[in-house]
Amino acid sequence: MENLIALLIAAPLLGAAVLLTGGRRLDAVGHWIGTLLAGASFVFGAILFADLLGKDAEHRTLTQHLWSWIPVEGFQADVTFRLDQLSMTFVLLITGVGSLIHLYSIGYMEHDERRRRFFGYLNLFLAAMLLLVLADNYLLLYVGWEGVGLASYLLIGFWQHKPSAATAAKKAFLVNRVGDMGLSIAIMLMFTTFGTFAFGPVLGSHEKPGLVTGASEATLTGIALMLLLAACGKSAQVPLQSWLGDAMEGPTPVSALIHAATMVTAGVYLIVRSANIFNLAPDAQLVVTVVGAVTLLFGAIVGCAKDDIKKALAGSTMSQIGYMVLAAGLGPIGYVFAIMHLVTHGFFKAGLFLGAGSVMHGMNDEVDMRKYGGLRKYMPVTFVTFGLGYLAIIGFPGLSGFFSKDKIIEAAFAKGGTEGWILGACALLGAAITAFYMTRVMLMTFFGEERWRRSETPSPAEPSVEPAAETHGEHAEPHPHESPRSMTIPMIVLAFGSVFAGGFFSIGDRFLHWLEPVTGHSHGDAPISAATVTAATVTVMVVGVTIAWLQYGRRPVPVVAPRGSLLTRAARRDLLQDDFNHVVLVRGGEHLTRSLVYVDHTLVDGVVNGTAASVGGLSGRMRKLQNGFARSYAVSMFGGAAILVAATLLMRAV
Amino acid sequence: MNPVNYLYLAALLFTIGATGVLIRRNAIVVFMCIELMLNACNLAFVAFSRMHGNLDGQIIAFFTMVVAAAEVVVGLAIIVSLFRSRHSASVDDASLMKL
Amino acid sequence: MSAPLQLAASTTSTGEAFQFWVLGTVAVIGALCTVFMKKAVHSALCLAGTMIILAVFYLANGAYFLGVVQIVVYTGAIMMLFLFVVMLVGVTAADSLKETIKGQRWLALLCGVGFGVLLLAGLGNASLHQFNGLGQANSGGNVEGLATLIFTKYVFAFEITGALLITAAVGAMVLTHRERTERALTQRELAEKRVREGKHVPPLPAPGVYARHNAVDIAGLLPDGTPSELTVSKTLRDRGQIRDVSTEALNDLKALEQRAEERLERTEIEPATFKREASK
Amino acid sequence: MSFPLLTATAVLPAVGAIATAAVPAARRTAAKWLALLVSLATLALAITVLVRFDPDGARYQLTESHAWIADFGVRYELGVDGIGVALLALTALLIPFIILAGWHDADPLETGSRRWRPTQGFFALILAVEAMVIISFEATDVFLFYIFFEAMLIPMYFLIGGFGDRAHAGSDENAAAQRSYAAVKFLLYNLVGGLIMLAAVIGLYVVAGNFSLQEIAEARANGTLDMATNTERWLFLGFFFAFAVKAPLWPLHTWLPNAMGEATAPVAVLITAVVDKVGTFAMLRFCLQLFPEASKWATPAILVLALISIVYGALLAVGQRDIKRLVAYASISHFGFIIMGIFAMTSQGQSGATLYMVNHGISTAALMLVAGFLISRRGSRLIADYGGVQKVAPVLAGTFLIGGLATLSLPGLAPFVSEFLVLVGTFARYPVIGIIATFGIVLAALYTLVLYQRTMTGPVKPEVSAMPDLRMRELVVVAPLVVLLIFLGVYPKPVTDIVNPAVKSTMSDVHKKDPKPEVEAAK
Repeated sequence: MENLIALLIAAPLLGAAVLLTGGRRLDAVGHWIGTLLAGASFVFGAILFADLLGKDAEHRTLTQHLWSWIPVEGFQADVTFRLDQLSMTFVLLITGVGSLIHLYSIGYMEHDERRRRFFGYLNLFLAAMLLLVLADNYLLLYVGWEGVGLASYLLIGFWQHKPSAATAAKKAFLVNRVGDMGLSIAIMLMFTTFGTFAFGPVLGSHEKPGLVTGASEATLTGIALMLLLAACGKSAQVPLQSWLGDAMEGPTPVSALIHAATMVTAGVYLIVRSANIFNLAPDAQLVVTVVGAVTLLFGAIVGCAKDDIKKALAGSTMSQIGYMVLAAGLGPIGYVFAIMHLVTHGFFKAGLFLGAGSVMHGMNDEVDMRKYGGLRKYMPVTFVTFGLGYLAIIGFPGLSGFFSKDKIIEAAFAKGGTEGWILGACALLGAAITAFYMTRVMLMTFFGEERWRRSETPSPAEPSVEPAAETHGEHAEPHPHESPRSMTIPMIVLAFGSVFAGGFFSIGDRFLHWLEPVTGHSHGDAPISAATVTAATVTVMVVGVTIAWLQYGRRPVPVVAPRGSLLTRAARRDLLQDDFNHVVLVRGGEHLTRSLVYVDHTLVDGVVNGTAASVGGLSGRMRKLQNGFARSYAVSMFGGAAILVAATLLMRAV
Repeated sequence: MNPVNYLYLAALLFTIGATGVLIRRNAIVVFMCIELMLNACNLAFVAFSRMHGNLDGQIIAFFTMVVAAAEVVVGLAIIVSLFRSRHSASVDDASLMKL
Repeated sequence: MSAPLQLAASTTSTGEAFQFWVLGTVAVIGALCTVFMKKAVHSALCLAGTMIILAVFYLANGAYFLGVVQIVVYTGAIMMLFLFVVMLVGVTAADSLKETIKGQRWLALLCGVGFGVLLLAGLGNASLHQFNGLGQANSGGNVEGLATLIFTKYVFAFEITGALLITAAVGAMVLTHRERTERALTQRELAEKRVREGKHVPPLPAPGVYARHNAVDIAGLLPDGTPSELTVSKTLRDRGQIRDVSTEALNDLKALEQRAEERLERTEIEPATFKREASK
Repeated sequence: MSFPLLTATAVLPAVGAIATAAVPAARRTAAKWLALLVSLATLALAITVLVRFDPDGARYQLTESHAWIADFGVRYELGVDGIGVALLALTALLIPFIILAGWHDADPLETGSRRWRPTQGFFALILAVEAMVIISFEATDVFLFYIFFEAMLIPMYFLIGGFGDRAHAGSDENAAAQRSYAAVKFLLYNLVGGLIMLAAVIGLYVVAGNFSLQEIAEARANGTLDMATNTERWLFLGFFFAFAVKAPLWPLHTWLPNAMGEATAPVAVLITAVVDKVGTFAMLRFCLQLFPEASKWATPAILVLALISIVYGALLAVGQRDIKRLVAYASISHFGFIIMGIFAMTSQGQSGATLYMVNHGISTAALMLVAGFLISRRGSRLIADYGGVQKVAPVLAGTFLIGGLATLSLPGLAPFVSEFLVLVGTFARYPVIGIIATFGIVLAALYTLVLYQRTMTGPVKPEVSAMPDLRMRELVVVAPLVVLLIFLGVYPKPVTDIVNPAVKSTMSDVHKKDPKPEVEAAK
C-alpha cells in the first residue's frame, strides 16, 4: 500500500513531462491527458485514504523510502515519503480541488493556443505540491516548496506577452525566494543542532517529541522564526504579502487552485507540521499569532477597496490565511482548526474564484466590478454557486466557513490573557470586515443595475488585467451568458463542499479526532463561553453585511471609482506596501548595482590597468636609452668592464 | 729601468685603442683601434713571458696574432659588403638595433 | 748577442731603457694619431708605425720570433689589407670628428681615462718586480722553444687555429663575393632597353671640359656652364670625389668674350650689354 | 606495468589536436568531424577511468610514475583521487558539446584563401586545452602540474583573441580591439599568478627537496617534514594566489567578464566550466594537502573574500546589459560558493564544492550555449535587443529557462544539491557567513529572472519576430545537458560516492573534523 504514495506524485509528474516535451502533436488531447492524470492521482489518494481509515489512529502513518538522495558523512537526505493524517488531508484537498480545476480549465482555456502547456504546468504544480506535503524531511519538503513556487511562476506569467504578467511572475518568485531563504536557514540550523532534518527524529510525535526537547529554547525560537519567514513568503503573510495581488495576472483557474486553495496554504502546513518546534518556542508562537492577526486585518482592508474582482478575492484569501496562521500560532488549541479552516476555505474560495472566472468569461474578461451589476439573471448557476461560497466565507450559520472560522475565534479567545482578548478582537473585527467586502463584491457583481450596458464610459482607475481586455471587447458591449458545462460542474461540486464540509467535519468533532494524533489538541481556558463567541461572530457578520448593503445595495454604484477616503486610496494601493518596496528595495537596488558596476570598472579594474599603464610609461622612457647606436652600447659595455675591474681590485684590496 | 714599464705602456695603448673604438665613426678606423688593443695585449703577454721566464706568454701572443688575422679578414669583408650596400662605412648608419 | 744576460736581470740595460723611452713615446703618439687622424689612410699609417715599434719591443723582450711575425704579418699583411679597403672605400674621404651622439665623447673619454687609471693602479699594486728573464727558456733558441710548445702542449689549439684561418678565408670570400642572380644583359639588349625607356639613348658624355681637363673626376660642363653628373663614374660620385670646375670655366668664358669684343669694337650693340648682364 | 590509462586520456586529445591542425584548408568539415570523434573517444577513455576507479580503494589510483628531470627530483607522476576523477569526467564530457556547439563559429568569413585555415586551428586549440586540463587534473607532481597549469594559457589566449564573438556591439575593428584587450588581460592576469606560483613551487622544492605531492603530503602528515610557520604561509599564499586568479576570486576577477564577453559562447564555456575549475581543484588538492596549517590560518580571510565574490558577483550580474557578461558575473558568484565550500573545512562543504564544480560546469554550459545560440540568431549581445523570444522560439526559451533555473539552483536540479551542501557545510562552522551567503540565492533568482523576463517575455520585438527555434544540432547539444542537470539533481549519489572518500582523506590532511550537532541523536 505504501507504494501508492509514490504514484500519487508520479502521475501528475508524468503528465507534466509528457505535455511539456510532447510537442504540438499533443495539442488536441493534451488537456484530457492532464485532467485524467490529475484524476488518477485523486483516485490513488482516495484509495490510500480508505486504507488509513481502515487502520486505528496510532498506525495511520505510512512511510515509503525510495532512495538515498544526498549522502555526505553526517548529512543524510533521503527521498522518503510520509503519509499521515495531516498529509492525507492535504492530498485529498490538492488532488480533489486540483482535478476539478483541471476540468474547469478545459472550458476556460479553450481559446488559448497554448492550452497544452497550461495543463503541463498545472500537472507540474500538482506534483510539486504533493511532494511538499508528502515529504518526510525538510530538505525534500524544500524541493516541493520551490517546485510549487516554480509552477506558480510559470502560471502567473502564463500570458508572457503581457509585461505586467511577466513582472508579476518574477515578483512572486523573488518574494518567495526571500521566504525560501528562511526555510533553508532553518534547515541548516536543524542540521547543526540535531544532525538531521527528517521529521521523525527531529519532531517525533506530539505526545513524545523527538530531538527538539534537547535543544535550547533560543535555537528553537530561531528555527521557528525562520520557518515562519518561509511561511510568510509562501502564504503571502505580512510582510511578504505583496506578491499575491499581482499574482492575479495569471489565468483565473490558477488563481483558484494555487493562489487560493492549495499553494498559499503551504505555510500553514509548514507551521502545523513543525508543531513540536513551535510548541517549545512560545516567543515564536506569539510572533506567528501577531503576523496572522495583522495579515487578516490587512487583507480584509485591502479587499474592501479593490474594484478588480480577483484582487478583492485575493485580499480575502490573504485575510483568511491570516486566520489560519493565527490559529496555528495558538498552538495545540488551534492547529486542528487552522487545518479545518484551510480545507473549508479551499472549497469556498476556489468556488468563488471559479465563479469570478465564469463571470469574466461571460463579460469579455472584464474584471472591474464597477462594470458588472445585475448579472444574476444572465448566469444563474454562477450566481447560485458564487452565492453559496459567499455565504460560506462570511460564516453564515450552518455553512462551512461558519464552523471553521467560529472555532478559530473561540481558540483566539481561549489563548487566554490580554493577548487572547486582543487576538480575539482582531479575529472578530476581521469577520465583520470579511462580511462587508464579500457583500460588496456580491452586490456589485450580481445586483444593482446593469452598468456594463454603458460600456463607452472611460476605463476605470484599476487597469483591466486579462489579456483579451486589450485585444477585443474594450468597447463592444458584452453579452453575459452562462459558462459551458465543463466549467459549471466544478463550481457546483465546490459549492456543495463549501456548504456541507464544515458541518460534516464538526459533527462529533470528526475532523478533530482525525487530525489529533498528529497535531495534538488541547482546549484552552476560554474566558467566555463558546455560545457567546458564536453569537458575537454572527452579530458582527450581520453588521458587516448591513453596512455593505447600505453603501452598495441601496445607492447605485458609480462606474468610475470615487476618490474615496485616505484609507481607501491607501488600500487600493495595497496599503502602500508596493510603493515602499519600490522606493526602498527596487530603487535602492538599482542604484547599488549601478554604482557597483561603476566601481568594478573604475576601481577594481582601474588599479590593474593603472599599473599596466605606469609600467608601459616607464619602459617607454627606458627604451630611449636604447638608441641603436653600436658605439653607445660599446660605451656601456666598456663602462661595465671598468666597473668590473674596479670591483675585482677592490676585492683584492679588501 | 724596470721592465714593468712595458706593461704600463701596454695598458696605455689599450686604453687609447678602446677610447678610439668609442669615439670614431668610421668602421675602418674603429677596426684599427681594435687592432691596437690587441697589440697592446700582445705586448703585455710578451712582457709577462719575460717576467715568468717561460714562453707560454709568447705562444698566447702568437695565437692572438693568428686569430687577429682571421678576424681582420672577416671584419674587413663585412665592412666592404656593408659599404657596397649602403655606400658608407659609418658605424652609426647601422643603427637598426632599436625598435 | 748577449741578450740573455741582460734579460735575466730585473732591471734593464740603459740602452734598452733609452730605446724604451724614445720609442715608447713615439708608439703612444702613433696610437693617438691613429685615433684622431681625420683620414683613414693617415690612421692606418700611424698604426703601422706603432706596430713596428711594438715589434722592436718584442725583440727587446726576447720574443724574436714574434717580433719578426709582427712585422711580417701585421705590418706587412694586415695593415696592407687595411689600406686596400681604405682605397676601396675612398682614400680622400675625410670623416668629420664632430660627435653626433649626445654625450658620447665625454662618456667615452671618462670611461677611457677611468679604465686606464684602474689598469695602471692595478699594475702599481701588483708586485711585479721579480723578473727571472728568458735566459734558459730561450737557451735552445727562441723559435725552437716556441715550436716545441706549439707542437706538443698547444697542438690542438694550433690545429684549431688553422681551421679557424681556413674558415675565415672562406667566410671573407663568401661575404665579398656577389652572386650574379640573373644573366648579364647583352649590349643589344641594353641598347633596346635604353630606347624602350626613352632616356639617354646616346652613350654617356665624356668627362673633361673643352678638352682642357680630362681627369675622370671632373664633371663635364653643359653649354650653360653647369657641371653634368652624368659624366663622372658612379663610384666617384658616391664618394663625392668630384672636382667642380664650372666657376672657373664660366670665368674663362667671360674673359674670352671680353677679348672678342675688344677686338671687334662692338661696344654699342645690345647683345653685348645683354651678355655683360648675363655674364655677371 | 599496466596500460597507462591516464596518460592515454591526455595524449589522445593532444594527438587529435595535431591531427586536426594538419587537416588541409579545404577540408574544413573533415577537421570538425575529426575533432568531434577525438573528443568522443576521450570521453570513452574517461568513462573507462571512471569505471576502473574504485571509490573505496587507495586514495590515488591508476597511478603512473616515471623519472623525468632526475636532477631536480621532477617526476612524471599521474594519479587520480575521487575529486580528480569527477572533474576529469566533467571535462571529457563537456568538450564534445563545446565542439558541437561551436560547429560554425570558426568558419572563415572569406573562403578561397589557401593558407588561412581558422577552423582547423579553432578545434585543434580546443582539443589542446582539453589535453592540458586533463593532465593537470591527473598530475600528482607539483612541477608537472605547474607546467600544464601555465601552458593552458597559450591555446586559451588564441581561442579568446583569435575567434571572437561575431555578435559584437560596434564596428569590426572596435570588436577586434576589445577582443585582443580581453585576451591580453586574460593572459597577463594568469601569467602573474603563474609567476608567483612558480616562485612558490621553487620554494617548496627548496624546503621539501622534491616535487611529489604524495611524498610531501605524507611527510607533512607524519611530521617528518616540518616547515617554519612563516615559510609555509608564504608558500601557501604563492600557490593560492595563482589559483585565486584562475578561479577567479574577488578582487582578481575582472578578467573573466571581458574574456567571456568577447569569446564565442563555446569558448566562454571552455573558460568558465573547464579551465577555471583547475583553479578551484588545485586549491582543494595542493593548498590543503601541502599546507594544512597555513590553509587553516588563512581560512577566515579567504572565506570573507569568497563571501564578497558571492554577493558582489550577483549584484554586478544584476547590473549587466550584456547577456554573456551577466553569465560571467554569475559564474564569479558561483566560484565564490565553491571556494567557500572548500575552505569551510567540513566534509559537507568540500563534497559540496566538488559537486559544485561539476554541476556548475554543466549548468553554465547549458545556459551559456543556449545564450550563444540566441546571440548568433540576433547578432547582438545586448539584453535590450531582445524581447518576446518565448513566443517565436519556445524550445529555445524553455531550455534557456531551465539553464537559468539551474543557475539560481532550483531544488530538483543539480546545482541545488551542491549549493545547499556548501551552505550547510559553511553554516556548520561559520553561521554568520553561511547566513549572509544565503542572500546569494535571492540575488541569483533576481538576475536570472530579470534576464529571462527581458529577453524571452513581453511583446515580440520586430527584430526577433523571424527567429528560428533550436535546430537539430543545437538540440543535440542542449538536451543531454538538461537531462544530466535533472538526473544529478534527483540522484547525485553516484558522484557523491566517488567524491566522499577523497574529501574524507583531505579532511584528515588538514586535521579537521566535522562539528558535532548540539543534540546527539538518540540511537
